[in-house]
Amino acid sequence: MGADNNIKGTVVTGVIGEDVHIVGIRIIEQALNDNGFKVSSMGAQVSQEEFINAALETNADAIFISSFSGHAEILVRSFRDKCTEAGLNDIILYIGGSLLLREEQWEEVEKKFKDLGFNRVYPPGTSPTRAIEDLKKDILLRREKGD
Amino acid sequence: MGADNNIKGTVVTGVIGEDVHIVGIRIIEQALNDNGFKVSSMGAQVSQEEFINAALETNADAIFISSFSGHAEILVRSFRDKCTEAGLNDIILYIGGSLLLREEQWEEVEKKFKDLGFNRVYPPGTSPTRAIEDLKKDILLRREKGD
Amino acid sequence: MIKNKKLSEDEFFKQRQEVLAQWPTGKEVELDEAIEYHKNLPPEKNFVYKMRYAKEHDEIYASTGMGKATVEEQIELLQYVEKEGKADLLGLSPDSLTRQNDYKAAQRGWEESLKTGKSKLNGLPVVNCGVSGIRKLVESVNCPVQPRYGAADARLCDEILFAGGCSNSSPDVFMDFWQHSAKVPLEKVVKTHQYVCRLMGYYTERGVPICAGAQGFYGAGIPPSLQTATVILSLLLQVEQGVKHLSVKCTGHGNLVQDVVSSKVRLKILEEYLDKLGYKDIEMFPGISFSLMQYPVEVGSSFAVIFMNTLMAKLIGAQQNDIRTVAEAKAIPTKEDVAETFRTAKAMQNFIQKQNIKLDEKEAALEAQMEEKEVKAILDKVLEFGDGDPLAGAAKAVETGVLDNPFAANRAAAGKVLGIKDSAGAIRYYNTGNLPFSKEIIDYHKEKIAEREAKQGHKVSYETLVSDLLAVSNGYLI
Amino acid sequence: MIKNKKLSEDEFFKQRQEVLAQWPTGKEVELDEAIEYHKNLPPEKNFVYKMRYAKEHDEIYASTGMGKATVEEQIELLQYVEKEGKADLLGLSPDSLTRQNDYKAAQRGWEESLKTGKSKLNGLPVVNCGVSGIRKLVESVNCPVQPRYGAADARLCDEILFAGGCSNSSPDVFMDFWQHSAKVPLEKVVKTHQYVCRLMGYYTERGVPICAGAQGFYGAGIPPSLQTATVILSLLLQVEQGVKHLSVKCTGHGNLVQDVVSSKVRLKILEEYLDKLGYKDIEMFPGISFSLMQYPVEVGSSFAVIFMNTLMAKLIGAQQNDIRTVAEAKAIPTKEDVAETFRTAKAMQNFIQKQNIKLDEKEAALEAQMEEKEVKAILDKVLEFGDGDPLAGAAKAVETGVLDNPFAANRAAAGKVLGIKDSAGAIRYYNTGNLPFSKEIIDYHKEKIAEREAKQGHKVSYETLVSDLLAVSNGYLI
Ligand code: B12
Ligand code: B12
Repeated sequence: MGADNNIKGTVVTGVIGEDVHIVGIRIIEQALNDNGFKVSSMGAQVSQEEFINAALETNADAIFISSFSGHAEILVRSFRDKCTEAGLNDIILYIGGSLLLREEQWEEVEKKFKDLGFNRVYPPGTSPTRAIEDLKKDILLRREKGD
Repeated sequence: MGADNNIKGTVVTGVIGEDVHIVGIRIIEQALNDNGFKVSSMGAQVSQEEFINAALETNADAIFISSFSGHAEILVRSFRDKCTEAGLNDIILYIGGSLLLREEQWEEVEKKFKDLGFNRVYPPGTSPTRAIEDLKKDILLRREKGD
Repeated sequence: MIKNKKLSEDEFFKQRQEVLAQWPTGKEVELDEAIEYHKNLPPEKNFVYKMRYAKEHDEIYASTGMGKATVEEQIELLQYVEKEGKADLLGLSPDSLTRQNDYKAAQRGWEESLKTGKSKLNGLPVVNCGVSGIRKLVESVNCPVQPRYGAADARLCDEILFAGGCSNSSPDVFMDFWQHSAKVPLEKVVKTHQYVCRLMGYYTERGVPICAGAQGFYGAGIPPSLQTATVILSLLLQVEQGVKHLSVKCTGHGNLVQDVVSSKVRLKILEEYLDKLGYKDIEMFPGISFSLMQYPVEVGSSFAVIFMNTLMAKLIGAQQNDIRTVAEAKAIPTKEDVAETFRTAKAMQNFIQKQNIKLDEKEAALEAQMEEKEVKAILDKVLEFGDGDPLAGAAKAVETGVLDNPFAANRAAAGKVLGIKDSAGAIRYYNTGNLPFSKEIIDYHKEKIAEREAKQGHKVSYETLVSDLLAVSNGYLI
Repeated sequence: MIKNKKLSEDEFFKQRQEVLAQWPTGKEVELDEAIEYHKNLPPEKNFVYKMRYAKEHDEIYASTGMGKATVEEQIELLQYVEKEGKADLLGLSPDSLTRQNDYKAAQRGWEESLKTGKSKLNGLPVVNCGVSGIRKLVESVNCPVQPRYGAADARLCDEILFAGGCSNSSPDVFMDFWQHSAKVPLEKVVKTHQYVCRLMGYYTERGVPICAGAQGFYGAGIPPSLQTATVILSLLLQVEQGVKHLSVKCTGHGNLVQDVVSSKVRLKILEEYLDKLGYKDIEMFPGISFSLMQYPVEVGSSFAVIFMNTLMAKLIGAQQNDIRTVAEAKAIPTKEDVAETFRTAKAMQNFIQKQNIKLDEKEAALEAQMEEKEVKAILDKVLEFGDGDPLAGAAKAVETGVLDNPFAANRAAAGKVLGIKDSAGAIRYYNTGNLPFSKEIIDYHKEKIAEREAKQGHKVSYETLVSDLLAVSNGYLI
C-alpha cells in the first residue's frame, strides 16, 4: 500500500523471556525471508540483552519481539531505554502475540505497549503481510529521517 | 410444606389462544390427578370464554392456564374481570409457560401477570410438585376466607 | 369420504378462488407470473436445486425456524444469519396467528410491530405481508428462504410463499392435524393439504421444482415406527397431487443405532410403497432433527445437542441438519443466537461431513427388522381400512388408535401409546395402545424395558417417562 | 553418555538432596509421610484409580489445564469447575516461570498477586506454594487434581506436587526438551526426567500408584508416526524407572481414520516394545487431544472443536478427553469459561460414550500398515544408534534429524520435517527430512499430497502449510 517494494532491511526476531511459543514468529520469519529481508533469528527464550546484542551485531533496522506467556508487560519494561543506551537510536520495535493474561480492549493493550516504546503492536492472529507492509513504511520513514 | 394433604379441589386446565403446546399442561394434569384433584381438561386452543364456562360448570377452585406462544400478555387481558363478572369470585388463577416473546427478568414477567390478576405465575420448567403445593395452600386460604 | 386422489384442475381452480379471497393480499397471486418469477431467480435460491447440490457433494446444511413480525426485521435477521452464521438455508417461521388463519389478529400484531419497531408476533405474518413482501425478502439474500411451519390450513399462506419465490413447504397432514390444531377434524386437514400439494405439483409440472416435507408428528418420546408409518402416509398424499421432491424428515432420539436404523427403514419402506402404489421419479432428501420435548436451558448442553444432531445427520446421510438454536428453551432467538448456533453447526458439518464413520451394522440388523415389521403392521392396517387407499382409512385409523399420538393438541387422538427409553437410550413402546402389533413386537419392546428395569433396579413409571423426556435437556442420554 | 537405566536408590537419594535444596519449600517434602498421606486420601482422588474406573465403565472424562497465581484463587477455580462444570478431573497448570525454575521471579509474581488479589502469573507457582499449599488444594475438592505441564526440569515441582497429594505428572522427555526449553541439551532433560520417574516409581512400589503421561511433542501439523515413535521413547524412559501406569496421549488432526488408526498403532507398538524390552504389568490409559496450532477465536467454532475431540475420544476408547476451553485462543480462561466448556463436554460425553459407532475398518487397514512401518523405521534406527538402548542413541537421532520437530523451541532440532494435509484432512509428510523412511513410505505420502494438488488444481506450498495450520480455527477441516 504505497510502500516501496524495494525497501529491504535487517530484522532481529525472537520470543522474549521464559516463553517457548515459537510458531508465530517462525511464520513471520519465513515471510520476512520471502520478502527479501535479512532475518537474524534468535528463537525462543531470548533475553533483552540478547536482542540488543544481536541488533548491534547485525546493524538491524528492527527488532520483532513475540510474546505469548502473558507476562509481556513485565518482560519488556525499559527495553526501549536500554536500546537507546546501547546506541540503537530509533530502532524500530514491534511486538506481537498474546501479550496480557486477561483479554482486554485491544486499544488499551496497544496503548500500553506503545507507551513502553514500541512502534507497533500486533494482536494474536496477525497476518505476516500486514506486519511486512508496516515495516516497509517504517523503514522508509526512518531512513528519510536519518538522511 | 405446611399445606394439609387432604386438601383437594377441582381445577380447569388448558392452553389459551391459538397455542398448541400441550405437553406441559398434560404433565401437570397427570400430577393433579395423582394428587387426588378433579381435573377438567380443556386441551389446547382454549378461549377465555371456554375456560370460564368450564369453571362455572364444574364449580372449580382454580383455573390453570398454560401458554407458550409468547402472546400470553394479549391473550389473558381482562380475564380476571371477566371471571368476576361471570360470578367466579376469588377463583384461583395460575398461569405458566413461556409467556413472553423475549426472555425478560423473571421478576418483571411475574409482576406483569400478577398485575393482570393471576395469583401465581410459573416459568417454563416448573415442576408439577411445586404448583400443587402452592395450590393446596391457596385453596386452604380461599376456603378460610370463604368461611 | 376422503380419498387419496389428485384434484382435477377444475376442482383446484374453483377452490383457489375461495382461498385467494380469504385476505386482500390473495389478489396479488398470479400463477403464470409467479412461475416466470421463479424461473428468473438464481438457481441456488431454489430449495430443490440446493438440496440436490448438497446430496451430490456430501454436504450437510443447518436449518432452523426463524420468524420476526415484519419483513424489515426478517430481512435484517436473515442477512445477518447468512453472513455471520455462514448459513446455507434460511428458515422462515410464520407466526401462530397466521397458522390459525386469524389474519385479522395477525394484522393487529403486524401493525403494532411496525409502529413500535418491536416484534409483537412469534413469526412473520406472511399473508398480511403479501407476495411483494416475501419477494423483497427472497431478493435480499442468496440462500433459499425456507418456510418451516405447520398449520391445519396453510393454503393462502403457501400460495403467497410460493408466489413470493419460496420453493418448499411442509404440507404434513398428520403433523398439522395432531400438532397444529386442537379442533379441526382430519378430513378437513386432508382437504387443505391436497390443495397445497396440488399447487406444488402445478409449479413442479411447469418446471419449477417445489419440495414438500413431512415428519408425521412431533416425535419426541415416541418410538420411531409409529412416526414412520405416519410420515409415509403424509408423503403419499403429497406425491398423489404431483409433488416430485420430498424432504423426508427423520427424528433422532439419542441412541444412534435406533436413529440411523429408523431413518434407513423410513426411506426403504417409503420407496417400497411408492413403488407398490405406482409413483415414479420421486426424489428424496433426508433430514434429521434430534427431537426433544424440552431443549436444554443451559447453553453448554445445548451445543451438545447440536453435536448429536450433526452426528446423526452425518450417519444417516442427511442433507438437512435440522437444529434448534441455543436459545430454544427460552424464547424466540435473536439474530446473534441463530448466527452463533449456525457457526457451530457449520464448523461441525465441515469437520464431519466427509469422514468415514458409521454405525455398527451387526447390532443394527435386528433393530431394523423389528422396525420394518412395526411400520408395515400399521400401514397395512390403514390400507386395509381404506380398501387399499392410504387416506380413505385414515380417519378410522385415528379414531381407533391404529394411528396414535400421546402428545397431540387435537382432541381427536386416542392418546394411548406411550414411549419410554431403554437402557441404551432407544425409545420403546411402554404402551402400544391399539397399534396393530404382533405379540413378537410387543414382547421385543417389553424385553427392552425389562432390561432397563433390571439394570436400574426398579420399575419404570409415568415419572420415568417424564424424566426421560427431560434427560437430554439436563445433559444425559437417559 | 545417557542410558535407559534405573537410577540406584543411592544415586536417587543423593540427587534428591540437591533437588530439595533448590528452594526453601523443598524441606517440607518427606517421602514416607507423603506416602502415608496418599494412603489416607479417598481413592477417587487418586488419578490411577479414577482412570481405571473410567476404563471399566466406558466413561470419558474431560481434562484441561487451569492455573491461577495463588492457592486461594486456584481453589476457587477448581471448586467452581467441579460443581458448575461437572468435572471429573481438575487440571493444574504451574506458571511458566516455575517451569523454567525461576522460583525467584515466580515468588515476585506470587506476592504481587496475593497483594493485589489479581493473578499476575500464567499458572500456579507450585514450588513457592509448597506442600502445604498443594494439600490445601487437594483437600478442597473431590476429584483428582491433575498437574498438566511440561518443563525441562520439573524435579522440585513434582516432588512438591506428589507430596501434596497429586498422583500424576507428565515427565515427557522429548516434549520437554523440544517444546519447553530453548537451550537445555537433551542429555540434561533425560536426567531430570529419569529422576522424576524414579520418584514416581518409588511411590508406586510403595502402594501409591502414580500415573505418567507422554505425548512426545506438540503434534499439530506433523504426521502421527513421528510423534508415536517419540512418545514410545518417552514412555520407555518412564517404565524403566519403575512407572507402572501410563497415560498414553494421542493426537487428533481432524481426519478420523488417521486419528483412530494412529492411536491404535501407538498402543499396539508400545505394547510390542514393552514386551520386547521386558517390561511387565504396565497399565495404559489412552487420552486424546485435537491438537491445533491455533484454536478458534470464534466461540461457535470452538464448540465444534470440542465436538471433534469428544468424538475422537469415543472412537479411540480414550478415558481422557483432553480439551481446550472456548477461551483458548484469547487468554487464560476464567472459571466461567472452563465450566461452560466442561458442561458441554460432559453432555457430549454422556450422549456418546456408550454408543455403537465406529470407524470404517476397510479404509483404515492400509493407513495402519503404513504408519506401523513408519514408526518402526524410526524406532529401530534410534535403537540401532543406541545399541539396543532407546535413550543411548537419542541424542544422535536428534542431531541427525532421525527424530525431528519443525516447531521446536529448542535450537537443537533439525527442523526439516514438514507436514501438510491431504484432501481428506489427514496429515502427510510434505518433507521427510532425515527420517529413515523407505521409498515405499515416501511415495505413499507424495501420492496423497499429489491427490490433493490434483483436486485443488494447484501445487501445495509453504502457504498451504500455514493455511492448513489455521483451517480448523476458521471452521474448516482443510
Ligand atoms: C501451541 C501452544 C503451546 C505450545 C507451544 C509449542 C511451541 N513450541 O511453540 C506448548 C504446548 C508448549 C504451550 C505451552 C504453554 N502455553 Co501455550 N499455547 C499454544 C497455542 C495453542 C497456540 C499458539 C500458536 O502456536 N499459534 C499459531 C501461530 C501461527 O499463531 P500466532 O502464535 O498467533 O502467531 C501469528 C501472529 O500472532 C503473529 N505474531 C506473533 N508474534 C509476533 C510478533 C511480531 C513482532 C509480529 C509482527 C507478529 C507476530 O504472527 C503469527 C503468524 O500469523 C495458544 C492458544 C491459541 N492461540 O490457540 C496457547 C497459549 C499461547 N499458551 C498459553 C500458555 C499460558 C502456555 C503455558 C504457560 C501453559 C499454561 N499455563 O497453560 C505454557 C508456557 C510454556 C512456556 N514456558 O512458555 C496461553 C497464553 C495466555 C496468555 N497470554 O495470557 C495461550 C493463549 C493459551 C491459553 N488461552 O491459556 N503452548
Ligand atoms: C415441542 C414444541 C413445539 C411442538 C408442540 C407439540 C405439542 N403439541 O405440544 C410444535 C412443533 C408443534 C411447536 C410449534 C410451535 N412452537 Co414450539 N416449542 C416446543 C418446545 C421444543 C418444547 C415445549 C415442550 O413441550 N416442553 C416440555 C414440557 C414438559 O415442558 P414445559 O412445556 O415447560 O412444561 C412444564 C412447565 O412449564 C409447567 N407448566 C406449563 N404450563 C403451566 C401452567 C401452569 C398453570 C403451571 C402451574 C405449570 C405449567 O409444567 C410443565 C411440566 O413440568 C419449545 C422449546 C423448549 N422449551 O424446548 C418450543 C417453543 C415453546 N415453541 C415456540 C414457538 C414460537 C412455536 C411456534 C409459534 C413456531 C415458531 N414460530 O417457532 C409454533 C406454534 C404453533 C402454535 N400454533 O402454537 C417458542 C415460544 C417462544 C416464546 N414464548 O416466545 C418456543 C419456546 C421455542 C422458541 N425458542 O422459539 N412447538
